[in-house]
Amino acid sequence: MATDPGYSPSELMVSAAARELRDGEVVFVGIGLPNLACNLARRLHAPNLVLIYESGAVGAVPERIPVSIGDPALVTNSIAVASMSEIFYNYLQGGKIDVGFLQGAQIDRFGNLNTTVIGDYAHPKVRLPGSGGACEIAIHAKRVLCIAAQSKKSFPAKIDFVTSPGHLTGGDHRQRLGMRGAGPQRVITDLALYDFGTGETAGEMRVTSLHPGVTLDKVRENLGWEPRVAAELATTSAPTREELRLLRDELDPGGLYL
Amino acid sequence: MATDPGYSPSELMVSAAARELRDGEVVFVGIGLPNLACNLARRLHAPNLVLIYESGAVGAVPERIPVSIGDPALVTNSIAVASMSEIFYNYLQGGKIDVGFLQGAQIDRFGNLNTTVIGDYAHPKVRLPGSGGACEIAIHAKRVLCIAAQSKKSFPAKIDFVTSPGHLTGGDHRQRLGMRGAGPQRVITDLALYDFGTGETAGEMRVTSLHPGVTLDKVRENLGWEPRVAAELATTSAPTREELRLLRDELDPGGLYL
Amino acid sequence: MELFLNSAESANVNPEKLMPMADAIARFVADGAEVVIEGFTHLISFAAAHEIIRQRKRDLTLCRLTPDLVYEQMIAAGCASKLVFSWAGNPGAGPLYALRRAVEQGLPHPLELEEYSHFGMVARFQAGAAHLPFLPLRTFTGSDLPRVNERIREIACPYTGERLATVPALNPDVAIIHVQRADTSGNCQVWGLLGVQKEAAFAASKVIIVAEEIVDEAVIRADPNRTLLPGFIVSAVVHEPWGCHPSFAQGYYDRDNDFYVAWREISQDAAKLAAWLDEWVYGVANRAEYVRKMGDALTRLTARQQMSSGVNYGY
Amino acid sequence: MELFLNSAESANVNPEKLMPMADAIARFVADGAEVVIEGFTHLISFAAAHEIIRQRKRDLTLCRLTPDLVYEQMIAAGCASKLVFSWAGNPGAGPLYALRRAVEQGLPHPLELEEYSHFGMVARFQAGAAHLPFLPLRTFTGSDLPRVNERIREIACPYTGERLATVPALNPDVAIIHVQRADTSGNCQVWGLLGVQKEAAFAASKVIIVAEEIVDEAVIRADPNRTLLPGFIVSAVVHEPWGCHPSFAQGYYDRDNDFYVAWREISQDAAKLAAWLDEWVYGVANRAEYVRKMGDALTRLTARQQMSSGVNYGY
Repeated sequence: MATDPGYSPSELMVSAAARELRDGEVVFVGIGLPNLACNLARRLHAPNLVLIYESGAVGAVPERIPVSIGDPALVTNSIAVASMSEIFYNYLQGGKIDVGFLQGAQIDRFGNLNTTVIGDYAHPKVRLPGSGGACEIAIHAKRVLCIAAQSKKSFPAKIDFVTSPGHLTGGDHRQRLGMRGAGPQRVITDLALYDFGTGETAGEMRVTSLHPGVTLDKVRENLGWEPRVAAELATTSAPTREELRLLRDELDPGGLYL
Repeated sequence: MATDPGYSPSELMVSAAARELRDGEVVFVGIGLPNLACNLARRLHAPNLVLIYESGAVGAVPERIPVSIGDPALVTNSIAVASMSEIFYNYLQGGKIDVGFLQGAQIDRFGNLNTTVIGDYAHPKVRLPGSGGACEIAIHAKRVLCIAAQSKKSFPAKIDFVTSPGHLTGGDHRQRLGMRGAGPQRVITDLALYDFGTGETAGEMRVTSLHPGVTLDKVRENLGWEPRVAAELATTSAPTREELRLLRDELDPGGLYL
Repeated sequence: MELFLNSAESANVNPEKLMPMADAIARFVADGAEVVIEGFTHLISFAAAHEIIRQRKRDLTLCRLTPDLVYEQMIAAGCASKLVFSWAGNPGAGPLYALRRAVEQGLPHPLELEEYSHFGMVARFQAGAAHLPFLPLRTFTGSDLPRVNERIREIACPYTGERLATVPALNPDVAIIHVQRADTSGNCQVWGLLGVQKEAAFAASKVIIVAEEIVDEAVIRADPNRTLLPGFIVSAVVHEPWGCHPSFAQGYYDRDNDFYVAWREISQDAAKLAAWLDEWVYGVANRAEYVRKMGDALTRLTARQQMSSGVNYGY
Repeated sequence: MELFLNSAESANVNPEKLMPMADAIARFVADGAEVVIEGFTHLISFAAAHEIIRQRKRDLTLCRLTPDLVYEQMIAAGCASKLVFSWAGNPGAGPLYALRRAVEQGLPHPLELEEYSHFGMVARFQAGAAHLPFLPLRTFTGSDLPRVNERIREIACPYTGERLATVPALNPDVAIIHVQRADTSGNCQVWGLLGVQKEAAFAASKVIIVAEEIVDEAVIRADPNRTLLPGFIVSAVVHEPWGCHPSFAQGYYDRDNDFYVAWREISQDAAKLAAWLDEWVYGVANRAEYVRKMGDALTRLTARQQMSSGVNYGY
């Protein structure tokens, strides 16, 4: 990352996340980068994307960038407002959500996420916010996308607490526990893209694409374990001019998240 | 019942039922005589009576006599519309209903009600409508009032099917099964009023009042068992002139139920 | 176990949801299917029921709290082999005689019954909507219903130890829901009595929405708190004004009580009922023709205006 | 077992429900009580929280999905000994530092935590509302949460045998619910985000309704499908315009995001937080005074108009 590529790591992450979304899908989305990714996809290749927020807004079309998951702009002109009981029982557990976005203070090689504590639960070094809806999103969304800036600290060999299950110990561990959702399918960091492998190493993060200018060594330096690497390693496409224009001029003109 | 008393048995039953209701109570009510009793009470001593119909209308103030439990007139100008899930889980099971009205094709001495079949369940002589909400009203309403025209057939020694539990085998049988509602407290027939006794015979129907002109023998002739009788037997007050005026001129001018 | 890796066929990119009733029934109601036409006294899709009769669907399992005239007509027409229900009467007007003939005499052919209370049926739909295999509830205690329905069971509370009744989830193949208004994606709104329609729709594999009015999506978005269902769980949208008669649609037309009362005599006599089906169901091509045949009843039943006020969704 | 023979004290014949916040808190929030102030980002009664702080209530068990600034202020003021929750952050603006000081360092005194996920909390309220001792739900599988909270348990489905998680009912002593409008009996209406307020209110022994506007009963009756709660489950009605600031009330005023962002710095420093409480809570007699102190913010936050249309309730 010697020369300025003309976009920020966040812009690249948002662009990469947006490309994971297919038109017509129903996405359970929080604020920040996932929200930007969904609204970017909606302006481009996925005009029929349905955005659902855990606060109850269904089919939200926010006129301004939402600063909270319960921003009033998510309600105005939305398709429906659901109670939180409906959101969790009928929409999420009912199997109506195609994609869930998750972030975490810690993520391990199986995509398990910690948003609860750093250190011991009873005597935490840092008390984090907790699950919110993350645990059930991780279980029920048909697939999960993770977005996180990469570092040895945030991608350790072992996380301090499993708030939200990824692939647990890998393989078909999720299915054996009866989970319908397929779990994490992609991790999008500021350095690389990952999938969760196939065959014997299924359920474990695997580098599939390096961002422009990023080396595999750089990825290794910012990971708490030796990563699996896809046979054919791609280079992540940079954000297009149109993507950058939408992000900067329309979706986050104040640069709140980018 | 030699001379015309100036009112019909139904009018007397409605008037007697209305007097059982206290101002401010929340009543789970069906159509027909219970509906008339509630609306009569609301015009007289209980202006704050809250009428709830299993269809979901809460605080209904029907402008016309409802011909179905889901009459649109129950919704217009009501306080709230609740989904049926809310009605049964939150209102009824949640313990918010003071009084429930029940009727039955058969009722036994303990106030158990049959609205399911005459004869064997698998090969019924007569297939009746079934429970509807009656079973849970019988269990959860803080107290239950029963209205029924009396005959040996409708008040048999043993009913063919217990759809809705009254006092089961009497005594504290309900409480032993964990029911919070106190069960049937009054039976109002076209001949007499009953309570459910006290002490050793608690939970069993007891004649407390004979309607004007009705003898105890007449009551016995229309009952499938030898009834218990209160020490001080009263005579039921006839409907007042004002009650009759309201019933005939305002509440059921077409004589649909009276 | 179904695994959800591909969420390909999302219902909300299908531009072809708006279709005639005949197409919706042909596509989404198969012989032998478990079918729900819900609506508690309000918003009952008689239009769908009549089309099912016309298409001579067979061996259906019909689920509904109150079979009402709508299922009685389907049973009399020979569409059903099983009924799952909680109260089977002609509301306010007596018994359902044709249903009784099926149960008591096996005419036109035997009808299996699976019987709950209203609360039991509500909990079954709610469990189905939530993809739970069961829900606990406090009812049936002391009743004979569990004796004749082995699907009513018990569970011990893991906290208090007390025993609660349970009912199993109901997940029908198709739910048919009539609404006051919908857009062409199936986003739909309802007011007045709500019944169990939301739960029934979420519980079903396919949802057919039948609407008094088809409106622009902007009408839905102007009042999102009125929305019953989002379009992405809806498979077909049918425009069918007066589609609930003799049931009612708040703000559109009143319940036709005269019809419910008259039905008593019709249903008492199998021949009369057959003649009625011949005239009003088989004898018309579709709902529009039925409505034209209603004639003066339309005027008698049309709702008077009592509009609510708007609320402010601004911020 | 409580037996329900006398239903004497029906809340809906009490003509004295309308009262100042100070009276409602004094009467219905006791030291040591289990208290719920709900509202998911929307309609959070900061007015009630501040009055609880002013009345120096102690040893409260505070239950809420998202403690948010509202509980952080109460915790910092020393009102709480226990927190039951599912997500503790400053939404969109970082951690809750004062809450962290209580958990990590026991300041101002130790705070016991009982922790669920959002779904878990929602199910707890729903079970409480329905007078069920528990509800089953599909979550927590593979998570460490059940390891640190023994109230998260399991049950076997009586139909399929599969194991489901359970949470116990939550039945708080009092629920405080802010609404857009209520009548003096407590019949109240809400639009925009609904959160878990209905369930929390039905689950509670006492319900305090705080309203932006007190309206005539006729306003409620003109649109019964908008009603959140019937008055007969409500014990007190408080009129408190701007009672949710810095949270919002759809159609009345916007979320004060600047405040949430500024709070980050305030909560980082115990002394600054104490000074803030001195000025904005202890330093004002009531909410009206707080609102006067808000000054220009009122103009900045006042909602613009975007009215919905009415629907026809006629028949």
